[in-house]
Amino acid sequence: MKQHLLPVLKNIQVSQRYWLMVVDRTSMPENVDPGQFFHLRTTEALSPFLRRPLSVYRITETTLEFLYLVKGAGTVEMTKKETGDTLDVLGPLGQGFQLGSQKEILLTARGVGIATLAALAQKAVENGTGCTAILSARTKDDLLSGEMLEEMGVQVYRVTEEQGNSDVKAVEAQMREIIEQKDIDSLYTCGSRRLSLLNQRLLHEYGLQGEIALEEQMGCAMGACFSCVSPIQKDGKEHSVRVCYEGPVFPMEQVVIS
Amino acid sequence: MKQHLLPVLKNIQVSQRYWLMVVDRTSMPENVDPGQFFHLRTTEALSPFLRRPLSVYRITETTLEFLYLVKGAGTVEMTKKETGDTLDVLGPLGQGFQLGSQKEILLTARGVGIATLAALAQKAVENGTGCTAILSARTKDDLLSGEMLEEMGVQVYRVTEEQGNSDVKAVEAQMREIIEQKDIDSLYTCGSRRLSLLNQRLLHEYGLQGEIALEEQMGCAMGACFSCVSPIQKDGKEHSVRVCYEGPVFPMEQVVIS
Amino acid sequence: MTLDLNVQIGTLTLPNPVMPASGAFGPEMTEAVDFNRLGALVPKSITNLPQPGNATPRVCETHGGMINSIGIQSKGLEKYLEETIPEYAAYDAPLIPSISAEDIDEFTEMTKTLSSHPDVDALELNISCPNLKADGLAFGMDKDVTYELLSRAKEVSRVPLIAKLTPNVTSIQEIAAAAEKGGADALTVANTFLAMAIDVETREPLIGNNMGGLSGPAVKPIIVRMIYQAAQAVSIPIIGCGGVMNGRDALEMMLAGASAVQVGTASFINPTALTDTLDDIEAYMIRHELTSIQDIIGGVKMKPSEGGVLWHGRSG
Amino acid sequence: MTLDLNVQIGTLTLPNPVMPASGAFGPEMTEAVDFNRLGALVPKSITNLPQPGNATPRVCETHGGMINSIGIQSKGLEKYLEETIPEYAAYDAPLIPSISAEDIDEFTEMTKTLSSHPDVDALELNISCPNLKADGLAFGMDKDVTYELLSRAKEVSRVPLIAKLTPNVTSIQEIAAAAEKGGADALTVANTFLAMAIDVETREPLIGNNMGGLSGPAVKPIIVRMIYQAAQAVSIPIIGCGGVMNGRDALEMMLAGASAVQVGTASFINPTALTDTLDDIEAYMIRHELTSIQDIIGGVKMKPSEGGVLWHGRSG
Ligand SMILES: Cc1cc2nc3c(=O)[nH]c(=O)nc-3n(C[C@H](O)[C@H](O)[C@H](O)COP(=O)(O)OP(=O)(O)OC[C@H]3O[C@@H](n4cnc5c(N)ncnc54)[C@H](O)[C@@H]3O)c2cc1C
Ligand SMILES: Cc1cc2nc3c(=O)[nH]c(=O)nc-3n(C[C@H](O)[C@H](O)[C@H](O)COP(=O)(O)OP(=O)(O)OC[C@H]3O[C@@H](n4cnc5c(N)ncnc54)[C@H](O)[C@@H]3O)c2cc1C
Ligand SMILES: Cc1cc2nc3c(=O)[nH]c(=O)nc-3n(C[C@H](O)[C@H](O)[C@H](O)COP(=O)(O)O)c2cc1C
Ligand SMILES: Cc1cc2nc3c(=O)[nH]c(=O)nc-3n(C[C@H](O)[C@H](O)[C@H](O)COP(=O)(O)O)c2cc1C
Ligand code: FES
Ligand code: FES
Repeated sequence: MKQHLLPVLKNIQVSQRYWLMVVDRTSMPENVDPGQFFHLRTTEALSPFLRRPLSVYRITETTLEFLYLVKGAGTVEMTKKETGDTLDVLGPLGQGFQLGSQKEILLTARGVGIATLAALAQKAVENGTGCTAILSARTKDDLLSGEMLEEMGVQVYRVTEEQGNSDVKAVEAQMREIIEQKDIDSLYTCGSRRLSLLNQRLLHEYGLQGEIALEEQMGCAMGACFSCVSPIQKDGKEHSVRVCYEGPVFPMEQVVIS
Repeated sequence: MKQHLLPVLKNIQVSQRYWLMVVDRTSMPENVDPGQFFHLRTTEALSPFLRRPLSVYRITETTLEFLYLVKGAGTVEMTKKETGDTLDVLGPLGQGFQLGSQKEILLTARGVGIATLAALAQKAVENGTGCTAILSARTKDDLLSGEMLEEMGVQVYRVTEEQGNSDVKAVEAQMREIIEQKDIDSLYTCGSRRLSLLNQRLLHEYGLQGEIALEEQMGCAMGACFSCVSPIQKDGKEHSVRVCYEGPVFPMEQVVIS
Repeated sequence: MTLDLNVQIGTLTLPNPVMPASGAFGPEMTEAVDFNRLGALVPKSITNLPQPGNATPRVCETHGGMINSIGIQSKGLEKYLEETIPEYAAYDAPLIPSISAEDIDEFTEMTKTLSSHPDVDALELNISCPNLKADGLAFGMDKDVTYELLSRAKEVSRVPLIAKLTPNVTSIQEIAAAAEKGGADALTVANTFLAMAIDVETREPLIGNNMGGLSGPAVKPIIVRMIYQAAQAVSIPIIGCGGVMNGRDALEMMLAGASAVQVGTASFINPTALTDTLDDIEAYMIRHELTSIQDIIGGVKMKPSEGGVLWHGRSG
Repeated sequence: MTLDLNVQIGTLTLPNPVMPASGAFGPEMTEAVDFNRLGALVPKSITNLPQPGNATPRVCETHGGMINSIGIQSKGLEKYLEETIPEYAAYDAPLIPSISAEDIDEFTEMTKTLSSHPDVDALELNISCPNLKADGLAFGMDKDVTYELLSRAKEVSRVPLIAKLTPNVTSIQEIAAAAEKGGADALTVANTFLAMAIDVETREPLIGNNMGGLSGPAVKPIIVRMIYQAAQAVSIPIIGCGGVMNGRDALEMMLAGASAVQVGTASFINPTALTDTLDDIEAYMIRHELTSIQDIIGGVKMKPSEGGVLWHGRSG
């Protein structure tokens, strides 16, 4: 949970709405786990005022990559960074994914949720874990970054509103087929309430393990301010946890989706 | 009093503390007079919040030049502008210098006051009016821009604290010599309370004409808010005038220096 | 699609909901902005007798705002009637002079004089200025004084009266209700927040008068809250004021309950802020397929909060 | 040059004037900032019984600030005594728990319990929270309630008491004086400004609880004014709070009359804001050849204003 000033190596538009930023992390001693995130200062001026939380999309020994959707003032500021500029990040933050002895995992990512799951896929492939991903988005254009997963060796299925195959029913059929055919043991999802509910349902039905990466509006991202709380079901009781500190990744069965 | 978005052609550091910005004004229909100023938005973010008033330093048919002292947040932001960026200016604003049938004029500028008087010198030279300038500053380095005046044909005297020849007494002796030798008919000054008082004294003593360019903290710079008022002695009474609207240039004998 | 932008202030119909804030607007600005497109013209507050205003510096900037202490520099009511009113009367927009006075009698007198001028369409009473008979406390800080001031002025006024409240109060609802009861036809919420800034190098206040009023986007969230609260407390229209920089800010205030907005400081940054704000509102209405400005006013969808109350007081 | 940074709060001596603001600080931040260098540790306000806090979203950003409505999520006094106090007691800095209660009896009870804990050095009473017995109005909005609350708590307290005032009042001087009279050993000026922000696309408030408290640099000029006013009204030390982002802001508040400052929101932007602020203050003292923090406190050079008064009330 330290602040780092990291040199920007690359900051490019990768599709209509998505950008990719690569920073040099050689000065940063901490390990970074898939599912962890950074709290980024998007501008030196205090406008926008707060930092922005972004998952790490890709981790190498010397670099970190962020895949981000250009949404509002903060991410617009981010697009202005150029090679040689400095990115002020706080992190790595939070608890990442638990990847243990799984053999075959299935990721379901909606939209920019892929940014969070990609790092997990990367690690799974490194561990020799089989990895399949269903990527859902508004348009094909939003799924361009799926190619990176394919290059890694992940089997990628794409569904979009454009094509009309992204509704929950269609995804459910696809998930069932993959779970059964590949003998999936773990599910991971991020980015959609509806896909999270679907994942939870299939998790129970098939008796699988799994995790969900949550998002909440954040203040400090250090566990101090209790802005980012979410309810968790555990030991028969509802607990309030901080997405930035106890999360953002939680056991799938514990997450209470409202 | 219109807003213009002008392309930055050049923005360079000209001495330790001074910068020069050149903008393309071909899209701007208005005439610009020496002594007029522009109200500049230094950043797109609202931090710093207010615009900044800057005199026009040099006027050509296609360009405007600003010479500015890097002082606080606003002028620091200005140094970040690069060729190809846009400068948001409101102007030209206020009343400039009255240059009529004068034959020999003497300018006394303190510090960045040279920025305001340089445009006047330029016009005087164009009109065939003889022009002499005493430039006063902390260090020689701050007077580098005096060379432009010399190139135009202005006779330039330099005094600095560094050299120990910038106190009012020394400048007074120098002014008297120039006024007498060159048969000066008008005095112009900007940038120093003490030099303004000296100029006023010599104006009365020698029965000369003259003008002073004032500076005041500004809000609107359009004459609407009455932030920038200054007292003026006229017809035996004190009036309150707006530096941005009735000024920034005022008849030397009218200015009340506190 | 034709848009109905009309706003009613008592018997006066404004052609649209965007007008300048008093003191941040002057006839000189006609070069920068088209006065004929404004919902109303609100000149700088006028005092009965001429007064010189405060010491300079009169403005300084702060984070996201500015402090001003002009001190109602004024040439007095006589010159105002002779020069200022005719100058503004040349434009299409309704004219709403703003009055600043030193006691209730003076407010009443000035209301009488100004409201009977044929070119005056409504009056704004700047009750945020200090009451010289009450130790300099602003009229609008006390509900009883507010009530009395409005009733007295109402008795003699021939035009709608707008009370411009001060935000420097514990309960804006209470003052709003008192103004309405007194007879105000509308409320402006609000004037500036009393504020101070100090240069740590010289140790001197950055304002000649030591303190002044804070305006600009920094204060907008407090003003939006006050608009909402005032709108719950009264049934007369509210004019939102404080930090409007663009149409989004204006719409936010209107959703909170404002029928119109005033734009002040924004014009210093963006000289066409007034008409840009109006353009933004029109574009929003078209995008959202709204035909009348009434479809926006008070349209905030409050969330049911704990125990069903709209706002559960605990914040931190 | 050795710098004397000590600040006295009743019988307690703080090693330096920089401490966190309650609610914007937690034990988790020890990785980011050196707790042993702080003037004091001020944990999140604690309530007597556990409470869940408000609906999300609990924060949103505004121009130069943020609105929060956490709703004092709390695990209750029992767990606080067991877990929180020991956790903070491990650091050198004095520990100042912040108490939030629903009525005066509860404040008194909690003061009694907490002040007798050996690791508690002073208490901050968050009287900006709503008084459930007074229709949700904050205790600190009423001078009589403030006086009574402080006197009751003072009777039972074994440690210095700091009253944290709300800025949502007409006269901070009046409340400050009431708190002093009641027995407060110091005042924190102030908590957050009640505020609201609305998403104009969805028409919903950006905060789950509809309204919340505004903090950050946007509000600093109002807080500096209140510090100055409160300092004129009382002789107990004042702790400035609201918008401190760096040493310059802290110094501005100290020149206005604060003996110490709290840093809240700034830590969200710059995790080392607390110690950076202290470093800035030290560098300033060295540059200005000041050996004691006392050379700064209240050192503003007010300008004589018209008629010799310090502040001539007219602003606009
Ligand atoms: C743990 C975590 C990891 C994330 N990882 C990624 C990622 O890898 N790539 C990516 O594109 N996005 C990610 N997001 C969402 C991302 O934080 C928001 O899209 C971003 O903050 C939007 O900022 P903005 O200024 O562009 O938009 P605005 O809408 O202008 O932001 C306004 C405010 O809302 C907050 N906000 C907006 N959307 C979200 C959101 N979905 N979650 C939390 N706060 C939000 C912003 O942080 C800001 O405070 C992540 C969010 C969280 C909590
Ligand atoms: C009519 C006019 C013409 C000017 N021409 C020039 C010029 O050609 N070159 C040049 O370098 N400077 C000029 N100045 C001064 C220039 O405006 C200030 O130096 C500049 O605004 C400082 O901004 P800052 O953010 O760097 O400094 P800061 O000190 O951070 O500014 C803080 C605030 O004070 C105001 N301010 C600071 N100094 C002055 C000043 N001397 N006069 C008025 N307001 C001030 C700023 O505008 C801003 O609002 C002129 C001023 C006026 C009024
Ligand atoms: C997220 C958050 C939570 C807060 N919680 C509390 C609290 O529990 N008790 C309290 O007295 N003040 C609380 N505050 C107010 C701060 O202590 C402080 O008064 C306010 O934020 C102004 O200071 P700042 O601008 O430095 O943040 C909270 C502020 C924030 C931003
Ligand atoms: C320079 C200046 C002068 C002002 N003068 C007056 C005034 O004479 N009468 C008045 O009622 N309000 C006056 N105000 C307050 C504004 O009308 C308005 O209430 C305030 O600035 C908040 O709006 P804004 O944030 O849009 O500027 C003045 C404000 C400024 C900035
Ligand atoms: S964002 Fe502050 S606790 Fe999570
Ligand atoms: S700056 Fe507004 S009148 Fe001159």
